[in-house]
Amino acid sequence: MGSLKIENIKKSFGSVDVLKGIDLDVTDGEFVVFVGPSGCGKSTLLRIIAGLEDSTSGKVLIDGDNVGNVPPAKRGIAMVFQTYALYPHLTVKNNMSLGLKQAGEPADEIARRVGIASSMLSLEPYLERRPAELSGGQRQRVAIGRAVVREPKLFLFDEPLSNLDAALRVNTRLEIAQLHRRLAATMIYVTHDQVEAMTLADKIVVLNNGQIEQVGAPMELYNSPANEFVAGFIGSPKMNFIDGGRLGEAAKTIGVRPEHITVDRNAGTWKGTVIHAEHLGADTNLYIDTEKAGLLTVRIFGVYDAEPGAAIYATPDPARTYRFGADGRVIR
Amino acid sequence: MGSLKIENIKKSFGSVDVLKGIDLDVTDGEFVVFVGPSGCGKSTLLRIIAGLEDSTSGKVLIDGDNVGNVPPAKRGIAMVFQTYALYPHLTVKNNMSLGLKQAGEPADEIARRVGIASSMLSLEPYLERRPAELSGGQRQRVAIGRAVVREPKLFLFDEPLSNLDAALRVNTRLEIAQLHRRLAATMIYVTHDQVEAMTLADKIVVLNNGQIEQVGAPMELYNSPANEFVAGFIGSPKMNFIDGGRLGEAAKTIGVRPEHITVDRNAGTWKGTVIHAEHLGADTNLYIDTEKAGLLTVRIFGVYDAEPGAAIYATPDPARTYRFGADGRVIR
Amino acid sequence: MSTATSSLPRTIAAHAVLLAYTAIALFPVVVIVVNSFKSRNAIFRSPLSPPTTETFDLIGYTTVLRQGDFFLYFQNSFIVTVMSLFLVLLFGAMASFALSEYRFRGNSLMGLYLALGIMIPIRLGTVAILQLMVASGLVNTLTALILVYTAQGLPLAVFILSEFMKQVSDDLKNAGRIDGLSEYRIFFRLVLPLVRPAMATVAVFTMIPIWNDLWFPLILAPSEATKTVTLGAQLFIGQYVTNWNAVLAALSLAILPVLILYLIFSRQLIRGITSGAVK
Amino acid sequence: QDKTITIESWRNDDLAIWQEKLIPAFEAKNPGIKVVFAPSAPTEYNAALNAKLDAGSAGDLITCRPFDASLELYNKGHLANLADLPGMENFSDVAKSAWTTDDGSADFCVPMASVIHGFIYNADAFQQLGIAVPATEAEFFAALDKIKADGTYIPLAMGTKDLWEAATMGYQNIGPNYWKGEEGRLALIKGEQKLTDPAWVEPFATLAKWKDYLGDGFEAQSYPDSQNLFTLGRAAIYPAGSWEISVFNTQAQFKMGAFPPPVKNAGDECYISDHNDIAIGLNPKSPNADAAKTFLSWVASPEFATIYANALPGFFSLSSTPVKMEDPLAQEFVSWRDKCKSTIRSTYQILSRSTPNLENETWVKSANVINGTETPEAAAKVLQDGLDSWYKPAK
Amino acid sequence: MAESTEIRRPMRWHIAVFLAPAVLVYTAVMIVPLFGTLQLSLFSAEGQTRVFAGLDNFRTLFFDPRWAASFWNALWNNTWFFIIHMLVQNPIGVVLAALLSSPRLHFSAFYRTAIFIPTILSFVIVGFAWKLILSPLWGVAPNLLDLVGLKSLFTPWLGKEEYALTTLGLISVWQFVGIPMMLIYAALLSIPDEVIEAAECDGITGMAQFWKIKLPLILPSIGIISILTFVGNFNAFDLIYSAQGALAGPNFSTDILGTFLYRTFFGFQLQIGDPYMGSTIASMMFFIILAGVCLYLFAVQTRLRRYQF
Ligand SMILES: Nc1ncnc2c1ncn2[C@@H]1O[C@H](COP(=O)(O)OP(=O)(O)OP(=O)(O)O)[C@@H](O)[C@H]1O
Ligand SMILES: Nc1ncnc2c1ncn2[C@@H]1O[C@H](COP(=O)(O)OP(=O)(O)OP(=O)(O)O)[C@@H](O)[C@H]1O
Ligand SMILES: [Mg+2]
Ligand SMILES: [Mg+2]
Repeated sequence: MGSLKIENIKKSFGSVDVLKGIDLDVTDGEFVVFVGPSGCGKSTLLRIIAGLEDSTSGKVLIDGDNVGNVPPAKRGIAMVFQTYALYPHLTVKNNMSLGLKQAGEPADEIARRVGIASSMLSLEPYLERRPAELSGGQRQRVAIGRAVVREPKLFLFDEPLSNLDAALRVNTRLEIAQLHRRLAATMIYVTHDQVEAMTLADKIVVLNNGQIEQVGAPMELYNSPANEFVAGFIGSPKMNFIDGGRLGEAAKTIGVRPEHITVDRNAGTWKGTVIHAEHLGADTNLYIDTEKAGLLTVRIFGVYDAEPGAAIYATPDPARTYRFGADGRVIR
Repeated sequence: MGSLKIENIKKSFGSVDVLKGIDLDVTDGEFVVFVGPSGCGKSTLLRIIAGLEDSTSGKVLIDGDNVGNVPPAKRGIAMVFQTYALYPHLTVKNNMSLGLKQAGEPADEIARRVGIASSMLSLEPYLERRPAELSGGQRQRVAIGRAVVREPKLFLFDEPLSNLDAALRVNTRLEIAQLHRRLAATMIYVTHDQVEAMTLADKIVVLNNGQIEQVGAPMELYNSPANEFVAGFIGSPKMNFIDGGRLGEAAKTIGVRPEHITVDRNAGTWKGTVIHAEHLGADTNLYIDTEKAGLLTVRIFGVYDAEPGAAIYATPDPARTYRFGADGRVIR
Repeated sequence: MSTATSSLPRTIAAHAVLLAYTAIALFPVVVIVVNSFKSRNAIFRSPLSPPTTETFDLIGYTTVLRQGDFFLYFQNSFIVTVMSLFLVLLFGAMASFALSEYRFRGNSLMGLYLALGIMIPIRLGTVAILQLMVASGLVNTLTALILVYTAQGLPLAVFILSEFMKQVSDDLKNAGRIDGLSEYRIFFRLVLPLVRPAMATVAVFTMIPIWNDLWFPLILAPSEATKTVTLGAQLFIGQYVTNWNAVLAALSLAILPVLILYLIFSRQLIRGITSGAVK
Repeated sequence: QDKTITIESWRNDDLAIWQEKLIPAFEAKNPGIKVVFAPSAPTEYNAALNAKLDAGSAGDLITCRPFDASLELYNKGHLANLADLPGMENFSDVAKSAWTTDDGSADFCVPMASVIHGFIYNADAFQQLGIAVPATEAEFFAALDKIKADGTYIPLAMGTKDLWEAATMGYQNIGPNYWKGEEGRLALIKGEQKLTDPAWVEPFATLAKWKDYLGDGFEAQSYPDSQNLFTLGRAAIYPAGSWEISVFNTQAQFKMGAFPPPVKNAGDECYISDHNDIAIGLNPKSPNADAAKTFLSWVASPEFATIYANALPGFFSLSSTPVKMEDPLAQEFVSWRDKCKSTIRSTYQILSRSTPNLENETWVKSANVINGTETPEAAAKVLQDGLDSWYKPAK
Repeated sequence: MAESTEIRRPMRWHIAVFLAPAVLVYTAVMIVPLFGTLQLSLFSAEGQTRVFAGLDNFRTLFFDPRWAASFWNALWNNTWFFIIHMLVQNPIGVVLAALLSSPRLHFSAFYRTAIFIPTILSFVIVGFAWKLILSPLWGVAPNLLDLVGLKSLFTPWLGKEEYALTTLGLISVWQFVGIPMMLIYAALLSIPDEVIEAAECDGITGMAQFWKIKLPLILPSIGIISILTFVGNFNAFDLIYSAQGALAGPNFSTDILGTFLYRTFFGFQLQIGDPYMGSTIASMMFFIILAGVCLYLFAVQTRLRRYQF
C-alpha cells in the first residue's frame, strides 16, 4: 500500500529532454526527498507520478500496478503543487474539504480532519477567507492542508515550505514528519532546503539535468558523495573544490567542506588573507584567498571576528577531504 | 535619490487590521531586510511602498516627497512579486526588456542589461521560452531579472529566492549584494531565510502582526534582541525559552540559543536525556529533555552521535543567556 | 489596485469618453421612452420635447393593458427566456467543456459541427421545425419555443464558452483530479464558477434574441395562452396604421424584464475572483 | 358542443371590429360556433401562413390576398374550392376575379372588400388658399404651385422611402387615366402593349414632376410620416387609398375632401383604380369545415357587407347588393364608381407571377423616378425587360 | 500550462455525457430542419412537384444576369456592412471595455448598463427610433445639427442610395456595440491583477499597457468577436428589414444577403416565396460563412496563444 516503482521514465517537451531515464524504487512508508538544481526536472517527475503529465516513455508502478492508464483521481495520492493551484472561488475551509466531500466522508469526519490540519498549519483564523485574501505563506499552507486532510497512501509535496518563515517551517516540518509516522504513508518531497532534506528524508534522491546522480540516506550523501556534483550540492555553503594539480595531488579535484577547515592566525597548511566575513550569528563564514588552494570558504561555529585583509592560515581536516577524478567521480 | 520614509502607515482589509502603524526610515543606498512570520504584513507593506495598494492612513515619502498620489511607474522602483506576476504572453527576454523598451532605452543598452541579468541568473538557455514553459525556480529568476534590468533607485524584493536551490541561492544572493553596491540603490528585501537576512542586510526590520518589533543591524538583533519575539525569531533553530521560575530566576523567561549550550556525557548544569538527534551534516541538532529546564534544543558543530534515551548534561553559556520580563521585554 | 494608479487627467478623460458614448447610446432610448408617454400628435409634432401636461398621455399604456392579457404575455416571455437560457447555459457549458478540456478524435470537427448553426438563419428550417412540433404535439406550448431557442442559442454559447474555458488553469483542474473529483464535479464545482463572467456574457447574448423574437412565437405558439410580449406588441402594428403609442408603450415595458435579467447577470462580472489561484 | 373556428389574417388593424362587431353578430345567429380572429403583423403574414399551412397547423379560415398569392395556395391545396358555397352568387365575376383560377373553373375565396385610389385634400387649406378641387392635370399642378408659393403647406404628402407608397399611391393611382384602365391592363397581359409604350411611361413622367411638391427630405419620408404630415395639417394634398378614410377620420382635425385622379384634358373619360383587396377562404384541412362554411356564407351575405363597410369606411364591399354607407368621404370615393371606369392595379394579375416580380420592381422604379435617380424611360425599359425575361404572353 | 494535458484513458464516457444533451437538441431541432431546407437548393419546382435539378439553381444564381446582379449587389453591400462593423463597432467596443475595466472607475456599472441598453432593444423599436431621429420631417437630427451649426450637413440619409447602407451600418453599430464590449470586458476581467500591477511597476501604463499587456492577453476574445461579427453581419436581416423593408430601398442599395434571401425564400407582397432559389442563396451564404469560420477555426484560432490564469 504505497510503494512506488519508476522504470526508465523519459520526458521531452518538444525537443527539450527534461527527464532522461529515471529509475527509482520507493518502498511503502518511505520518506523520499528529491533535491536538485532549479529546472532539473523534479516537478515534472512528480507530475508524472501523479498522472498529470504523460511520460514520453517508461513506466510508473504504484503497489506493483502499472498506473499508466489510471487517472490521477484513482491513484490514491495527494499533491501539493509548487504553484499551489488553490481553488480561487472557494474558502480555505472548502478548499480543504472539497476532496473529502467528494469521497463521501461524513461531515463530522471532514470537520475533524480540517480542524486538525488547520491547527497544525495555524490556519484557523483564515478558514472563511478566499485565497486572494491570503498572504503568500498562508496560501502555501492551505495547499499543504488540502493535501494532508486526504490522508492518502502516497503524498507528493513540491517545495511545500518555501514561503514559510523559519519558525513555521520547523513546526510544519515536524508535523509532516509526525504525519508520516502516523499514517505510515509514503512521501515524496521536493525541497531546496538542506535542513529539510537532511532531517526529513529516509532517502535523498539527487537529480541533475534530468538524471539521478545519487540515491542514499542523508548522512550517506553528506559523508560519501558519489561525485563532485553531489558533493557540491549537499551542504551549504558548498564544498570547496581545489584543483588537484595545484596541490600536487593525483586527483583532478580535491574537495573540502567549509566546516572541515579550521583557521588560525598564526599557523596552518594554507596561508591566505581574509576577503570577507559573513556573520550569521550562530556561525561565521570566512572567505579566504589562499596562495596554494585559491579561494576557500570556511565555516566557523560561533562568532569569529576577522578584518578583511587580515592574514590567516587555513587547515583542512585530512580525514575529511575528497578526491575526484577527471570524470567527476569520487576516488576512494 | 532612493531614501524612503514611512510614517505611521496603517492598513485594514475590511475589518482586518493588517498594518497597525509602521514608521521606518531608510537612508539612500541602504539594504533593508523585512522578516516576520507568515502573514504579518510584509508583502502588504511592500505593495504600499510601491503604490499598488492604498494605505488606510499614513504617509510614504520617497526622497522626501510624499508619493501618496504618485503612480507606481513614477516612483522609480522595481519590484519582484511574491507571485512572480510574469507576463504570460512574452518570452523571458521580452519579460525582462519590456519595461526598458517602454522607457525608450536604446536597443543595445537593453540587450546589454538583459544579457547581464540573464547570465547572472543562469537564464540564458531559456530566453526564448514563455513563462508557462519554465520550472518554478526559473520563473522566479525571470521575475528577479525583470526587476534588476531596470536599475532603479529603489528595489523591492518579495521573497525572491524562495524557490531556488541552495547553490543558486548563494550565487544570486551574492549577485544581488553586488548589484546593490554597483547601483548604490536602496533595497527592501523580504525573506524567510535567516542566512539571507543576516548576510545581505544593513538593517533588519522584524515585523510581527502588523507592527515593527525591532530594527537593527543583523548581529545587533542576534546579540541584543529587544524582546522575546525577536529573540525567538532570529536564529534557527530558535532560542530555547525556559520558565524563569523553574530555574529560580527573577525573570519571567530565560532564553538560551541552541548554539550557546554545550553538552557533555558526564557533567554539566542540567541533566537530561536525548530525545532525538537531527544530523544535518555540518552540524547536529540535539533535542534534550532536561529535568530542570524542560525540553531544550542544542546545536552542535559537526557530527555528534547520540542515541535517543542516552543520558546527557547540558551547560548554557552564562554570558549568552537572556532574561525576559513578563511583558516579553529583555531585562538587561 | 491603488488610487495612485489612476491619474486624474486620465480618469477625467475616461469619464468624458464614457459619458459621451452613454449619451449616444441612451439618446434614442430616451426618445422612445419619453414619447411613449405622449399623445400621438405630440410624438410627431415635437418628438424631442418631454411630455407636458398638455401632451402627456398614457393612451399607449392603457391600450396595451386593455388589449390582450399582457401580464400573461410577460409571464410567457419570461418563462421561455429563462428556461431556454438555463438549458443553453447548461448544455452549452457542458459541451464546451468537453471540447476545450479533452482531446479526442473528431474534437475539432465536433466544434465545427456545433458552430454550423450560426451560419444559417434558423428561420429557414421553420417548416420542418413546425412539422416536428406538430408531430410531437407541442404546437402552442412554451416547450416548443424553449426547445427551438435552446437549439438556436447553443452554437454561440459553445463558441464563446469553449474559448473562455481554455483559460482555466490546468493546474487547478489537476488539483481537483488529485483531490479525487470526478470530471463532472470538476466541471460543476471548479470550472463553471471560474468562467462566470463568460457565462454571464453568453447569458446576455442568448437572452436578447429570444426575448425579442417574433417569428417562432408567431409560428409555434400564437395561441392566446402562449403568446409572448413581442408577439403581443405586434398586434399594434397594422397594415396601414401602426398604433405607435401602444407599440412604444408595450416595447418600453418589455425592456424592463430584460434589463433586470441583464443586471442580474452582470453582477457576475466582478473583478478578481480568479486571482490568487496560482502563483 | 361548441366548435371554434380560427381566422388567420394580416389585418391587425381590424381586430377591434371583429371582436366588437362582426363576431358577436355572427355568433348571435349561429349558436354553437365560436370564432377567433387571430391576426399577425402584415409583413409576416404570408411567410407565417405558408409555414403553418405546410406543417398543417394553420387556422380554419384563411384571409386571402388578391391574385397569385392565393392562387398559389389553392394550387397547393391549401384553399378549398368555394364555387358551390351558398352566398357566392352575391358576387359578380369581376368581384371574384382576384380569387379565381385562370380558367375560371374554381373560386377559392369569398370576396370581402376593394379599395379605391384617389386624392384626399385638406379642405380647410383649399378654402384658405382659394383653391378649387382640380379636375384636370393642369389644374392639379396649378393648385400644387399655388400651395407651394404660399408656403404654409407642403403641397403633396408623399415619401419615397417605403417604395410602395410611390408605386401604389402614385403610379397605380394616376396611371389608369393614361393606359385607359382595363383596356391597357389587359393589352399588357396579352402582350399587345409594352410598358415602354407612352401610355405606361407617361404616368412616370408625371410622377417625376411631383418631386418638386414633396416635403423636404421626402426620400427618407416613410408612409406613416406622410400620414402624419397630412393629418397634423402640414400638408395639403394626400395621394390616398380609400383605406385611409377611417384612420384620417379619427386623426385629422380639419375638414377633408377627396377627388379622383385628374384627367389630362377636361372631359376625358376617367378611370379609377378600384382594387380587389381582401377575401376569405377555407383551409381544406379544417376539422370544422361545416362550421367554417356556415361562417363563409355569412361573410357573403349583405349583413356582413353592411357591417364591414360601415365599420371600415374605405373598404368597399364587393357584394352585388348595394351597401349603404354613412361616411361622407367614403361615399365620395364610392361615388366615382359611377362617374369613372374601374380597373384593378395593373401589375397584380398574372404579371407578377415570377421573378423579377413586376409589382416589386414597379415599387423600386416609381421611387427612383420620383427621386430623380432614374428617367421615366429608363425605368420603364427595365420593367419591360424584366417582364420579357419570363413572361411570354400567349399570342 | 498553455496546453491541456492529455490523459489517455480507456473509455471516457464523460465526454459523451458532456456532449450529448447539446448535440441531441441541436441536431434534432436545428441541424436536421436546416439541412432539410438547404438540400432544396438542388431541386426545383415543376408545377406542384419537386424535381431534382442538380446545380441548375446555382447556375441561375450566378449566370442569370438579374440574379447575379442582385447576388453580387447584396454580397458587396454585405461586405461593406461587415467592414463598417469591424472598423467602427469592434474598436469602439474594445475601447469602451478597456475604459470600463480600469479599476477604481466610478459608475462603471452604470456606464456598462447604459451602453448595453441599445443591444437589448428589439429591432422594431430601433427602427422606429432611428427613423424618427433621422427623419427630415420631425426635425430631431436637423435640429441637433442646427445646434452645432452643421445643419447644412443634413440630408435624408436613409433615403439616399449613397448613404443609406452606411447609415444603417452605423445604426447597427450603435445597437450592437454592447456585444464586443461585454465580451472584451469579460476577457479583461480574467487578467490577473498582479500582471497589471507588475506592468504598473514596470512603467507600462495607460495606452502602452493596453497595447502590450492587455491586448495580447485578450487576443482570443478579439478573434471571437471578429468571427461573431462576420457571422452576425452575413446573417443580418432584421434591422434592414424593419428600417427599409424587404425591398431594401432605395433602389436595393441596402440589400444584403439576408434580405435578399428572405425576399426570395419567403416571398414578399406579390412575389411568391421560392424555397428552391431561396435555399440556393442560403447555401451560398452558408458556404461563405463556413469558409470564414473554417478559416478562423483552423488557421487563426489554432495560432492564437491562450494563457491560463
Ligand atoms: N484582500 C485581503 N483581505 C483580507 N485580508 C488580507 C487580504 N490580503 C491580505 N490579507 C491578510 O493580510 C495579512 C498580511 O498579508 P501579507 O501578504 O502582507 O503577509 P506577508 O507578511 O507577506 O506573509 P507571507 O510571508 O506569508 O507572504 C495576512 O494575514 C493576510 O491574510
Ligand atoms: N512546457 C514546457 N516546455 C518546455 N520546457 C519545459 C516545459 N515545462 C517545463 N519545462 C522545462 O523542464 C525543465 C524541468 O522543469 P521542472 O518544473 O520539472 O523543474 P524543477 O526541477 O521542478 O525546477 P524548480 O526547482 O525550479 O521548480 C525545466 O528546465 C523547464 O524549463
Ligand atoms: Mg519545480
Ligand atoms: Mg508575502
